[in-house]
Amino acid sequence: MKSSVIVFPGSNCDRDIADALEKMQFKNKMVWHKETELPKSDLIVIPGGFSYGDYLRSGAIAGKSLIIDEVIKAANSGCLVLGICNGFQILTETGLLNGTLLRNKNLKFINKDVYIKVINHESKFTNKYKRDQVLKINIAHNEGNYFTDSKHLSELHNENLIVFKYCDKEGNIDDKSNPNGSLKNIAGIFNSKKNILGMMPHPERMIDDIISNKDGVNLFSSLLN
Amino acid sequence: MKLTKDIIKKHGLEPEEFKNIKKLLKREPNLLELGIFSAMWNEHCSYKSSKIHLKKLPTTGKQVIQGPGENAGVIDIGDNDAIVFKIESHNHPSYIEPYQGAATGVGGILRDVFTMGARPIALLNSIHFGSPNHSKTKSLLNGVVSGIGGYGNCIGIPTVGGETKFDETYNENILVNAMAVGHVKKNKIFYSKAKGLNKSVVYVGSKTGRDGIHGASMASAEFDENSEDKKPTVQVGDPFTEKLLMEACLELMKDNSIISIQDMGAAGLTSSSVEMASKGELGIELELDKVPCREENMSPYEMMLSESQERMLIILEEGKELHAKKIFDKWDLDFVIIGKTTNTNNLTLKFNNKIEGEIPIEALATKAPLYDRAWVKKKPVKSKINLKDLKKIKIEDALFKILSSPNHSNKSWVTNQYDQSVMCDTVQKSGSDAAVIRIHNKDKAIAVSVDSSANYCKSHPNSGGKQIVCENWRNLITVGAKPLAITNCLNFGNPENKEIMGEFAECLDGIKEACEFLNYPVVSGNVSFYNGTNKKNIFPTPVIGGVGLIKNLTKPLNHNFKKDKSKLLLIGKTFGHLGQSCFLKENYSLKVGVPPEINLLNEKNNGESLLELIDNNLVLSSHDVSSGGLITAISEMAMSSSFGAKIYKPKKLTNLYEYFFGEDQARYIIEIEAINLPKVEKILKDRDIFFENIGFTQKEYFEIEGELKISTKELYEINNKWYNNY
Amino acid sequence: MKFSITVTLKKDVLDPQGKVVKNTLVNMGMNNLKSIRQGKHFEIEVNETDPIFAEKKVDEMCKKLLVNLIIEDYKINRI
Amino acid sequence: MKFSITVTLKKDVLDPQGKVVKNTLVNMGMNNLKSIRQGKHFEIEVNETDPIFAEKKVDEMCKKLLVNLIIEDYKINRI
Ligand SMILES: Nc1ncnc2c1ncn2[C@@H]1O[C@H](COP(=O)(O)OP(=O)(O)O)[C@@H](O)[C@H]1O
Ligand SMILES: [Mg+2]
Repeated sequence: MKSSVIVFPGSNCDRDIADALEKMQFKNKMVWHKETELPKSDLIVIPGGFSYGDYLRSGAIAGKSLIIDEVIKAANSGCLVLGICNGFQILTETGLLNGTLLRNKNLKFINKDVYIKVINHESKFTNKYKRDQVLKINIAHNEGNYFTDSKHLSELHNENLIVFKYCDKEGNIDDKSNPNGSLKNIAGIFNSKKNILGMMPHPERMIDDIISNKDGVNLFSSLLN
Repeated sequence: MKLTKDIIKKHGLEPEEFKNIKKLLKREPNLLELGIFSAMWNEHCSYKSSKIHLKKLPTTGKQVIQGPGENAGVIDIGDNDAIVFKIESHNHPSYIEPYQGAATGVGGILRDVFTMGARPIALLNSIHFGSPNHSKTKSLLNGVVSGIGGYGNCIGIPTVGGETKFDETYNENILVNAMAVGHVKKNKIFYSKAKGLNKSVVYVGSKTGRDGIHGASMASAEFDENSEDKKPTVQVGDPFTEKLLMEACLELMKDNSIISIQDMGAAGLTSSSVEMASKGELGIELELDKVPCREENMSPYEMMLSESQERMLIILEEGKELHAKKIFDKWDLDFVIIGKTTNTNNLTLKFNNKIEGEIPIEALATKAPLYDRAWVKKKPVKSKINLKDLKKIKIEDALFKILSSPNHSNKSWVTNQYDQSVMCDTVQKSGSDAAVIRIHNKDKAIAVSVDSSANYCKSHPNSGGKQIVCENWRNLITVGAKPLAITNCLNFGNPENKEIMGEFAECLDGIKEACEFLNYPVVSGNVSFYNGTNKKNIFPTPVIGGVGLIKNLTKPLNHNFKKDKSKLLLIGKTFGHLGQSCFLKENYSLKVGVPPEINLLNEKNNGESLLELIDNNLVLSSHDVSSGGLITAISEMAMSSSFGAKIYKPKKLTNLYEYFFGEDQARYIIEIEAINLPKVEKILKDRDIFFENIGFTQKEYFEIEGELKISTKELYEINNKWYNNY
Repeated sequence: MKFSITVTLKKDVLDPQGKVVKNTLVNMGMNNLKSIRQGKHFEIEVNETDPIFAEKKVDEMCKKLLVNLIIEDYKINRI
Repeated sequence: MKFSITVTLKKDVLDPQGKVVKNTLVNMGMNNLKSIRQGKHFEIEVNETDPIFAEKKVDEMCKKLLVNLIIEDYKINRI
């Protein structure tokens, strides 16, 4: 499977995700933000980081970069797109995903391992996970507090577009297990065609037992499936 | 313009020093030249009060590739891999504007590391605040922590360790020390020494603004009521630009375009150009009208003294200009040839084709003043503390007091604000004795830790100096790393005060002795004097940052209990030393007595023996015993795991308080499988190590026979509430 | 030609920052504080002569970049 | 009584954000953009009847919390 990782000047998880993709046997290419063409790819990843310093609003400036037009075109023609952390923020700024990511409720940057529950386990991105499986996964962000209007929220629910929700170790989804104030504990969502996934947690950080655990592996192997 | 006494004084120069300047120049300097002298001759850049003492430190060893004198130190970790690291203070700016002060501190130390060709792989920090009850402490803590995080998180380097302490001695003068660690191939290290005539001197990075003018002199002056006025000199950091600068420099470093490279830190363009020229024994000529400026009408004086962040000076090989410019264009950074190297041995400053200043390089560098300041030895303090004279307290209550104190509380409120995992090589995050970072794509790792103990150093500077080196050494050993070398940040008060200078000299003697004995050389560092206000100086606070090597990274070792029913051994002798202990401080508000003595022989032997046990895979978890003594150390091992422990009462008749809270040095607690006990005992006996079998792990409860029983969950809660309620 | 733009969070969007600022101010003894809302402010200078056209341009900048219309409202003033 | 406060960076202070936003707008085709400066905006309502006293209170809030006087300037307007 061919993948492309978009690199903005302030991306800082680009190497991490590229390593993960290669380890999982993707044929990966890095694509600089000033490019105007995308290599042929089955998967486009927008990595975490601070794209353009995250001034103004996180992801806002990246949403206007040259390469983003190509990403939008590819996404609209069905290419798989994965936005992680800052990548999720950028996807909402481009309109490929609805809603937005506000500042964390405690107004602080949060880095820690949290638990998320796989809500939709039947997609291209998640078919290797079990229904309601609880994953332990790292988050690292200042703006991960997902917000959207009530119309879109019911669409998310009705069409099974919520992919992950924050929960506790036992899988309980409540305020206590919500690290950043995210609406309905949402940690990751699809667009309506389910070819675009935006998520705040970092699966690329969870593929190696020495560093953490392997709870992120199945996201990549689902894609290869 | 006539240079009045007042102007000279405002530049922080003594009348004697000004005379000297005139002698070196053989004339009066003009204002621009005076500014340059003031920047180069102040304490921060010239090390005039500390140099003769720093010379004593051991700086060499088989593992050392580059000792002090470059932007950062470099050590060899085998297989053509080298580690570049340094620590630096940003105390005064952080007190004035905590967010920006701390952020630019991180930015500055990162530049020191990537200037040498290394990709930064870890950040650490040592931060000291005043009493939690002091009106400024809370906002300073908030600002500093978010500033450190703001910069490191954005640029994408994990912040993996540090220390956060509170003491009223820092009420008016906090400490913010930042350490950066980078990885480089041994044959791709870059240095600042200029070479060759007529080579292009290139300015890259951000534009120059009026920020931080006289920042270096500020860092060398005491605070007083008017320090608020010094505010305009505070710099604002831009981590995004730093990220661009880092990537662009590392990209240019892939081939051999660079002759020499130097970041613009304190005293900006002045110190970077002078340092490069001085090391290369060359002259340098700058055309200041070419300097990229952010503001209109900036004068040569302002350009030379500006401390705008995220800038570098590079001397390029001939013909590489276009190639280099392309790279900086790609990263949207300024790239301007602003001068060239010359054979005049002068710093020559031109503006609109007119020479505005000309100073012999050596007058600024090697001829800068050097002082052997007067100092006095610390008077020995009475050391006997009689527990009988103190109010009786239950062991349990004393322990809770310690675990819930600001200095011993769990630091996740701090560390959760730092991205510790980015780059995917963080094997051990904050929360253990040392952080462990894997070398990318390899099966080896480095361990890093920063430590200080100001109370020890205050009461007995020599033992204190030794003690921190040893504690730092131990912290690396407990995660299974062989300690290789250190960097140090020496935070002291006013060196013109004899007692303070004495603290400095004696601390340094202690550090030297320990480093020599442990073959633990100093490869880089920083001195920060004048930490104090109105003659009230901070406690001497040398901070040690150590780096060790884990050759075969199999599974990470930390201090969390791993299993039920493992044996617990205490390595090292317990005498029950309570002087300057955390027990007395937290329970009785007493800072009395002398710190525990250091026996370097035991220190080395115990540490190396533990490493042997670890290398033989005999250790499940290990922890050094430091502040708070044995009982605190065991609690820490329990709280971070899901197991507790049952500890026997000491066999010999000893005072329980001394036994459990004493801070005797060179001690470790290890957890081992019961079946391995004979093997472990044999190794320890063969090496003549004193050890005790102190108990075993068990489910759920931390227990001392007949004295105390508490669930580890409850301990955890006690340990975790302070920050959240502050 | 100069314009000032004020960008504020929409009413139904949670404003954690505003809440914290308010609590802090009340704790500092500002008992009479009734409400506080925080937003962004831009000062923009454009090289145009036609004020209507200029304002249109500024409005475009808001819509395209400066404002997130999902959560924010904005107001433009010529100054 | 309502006040609006505008907080802007002091003139000589580096504005990394403004730099990036300006470049982006220009790249998006806003060629006539001359300058853009970003700041904060607060709307404060206080329960006071005396406007002079109220403004004094608001000024105090600015000095004590809302504004970082080291790098920012501010202006208060009654609205
Ligand atoms: N400012 C900080 N930044 C990062 N990590 C920190 C900071 N303060 C404390 N820590 C981490 O918290 C843990 C406990 O610190 P400390 O009690 O000083 O450890 P030790 O006594 O082993 O040196 C360590 O892992 C340390 O790295
Ligand atoms: Mg320790």
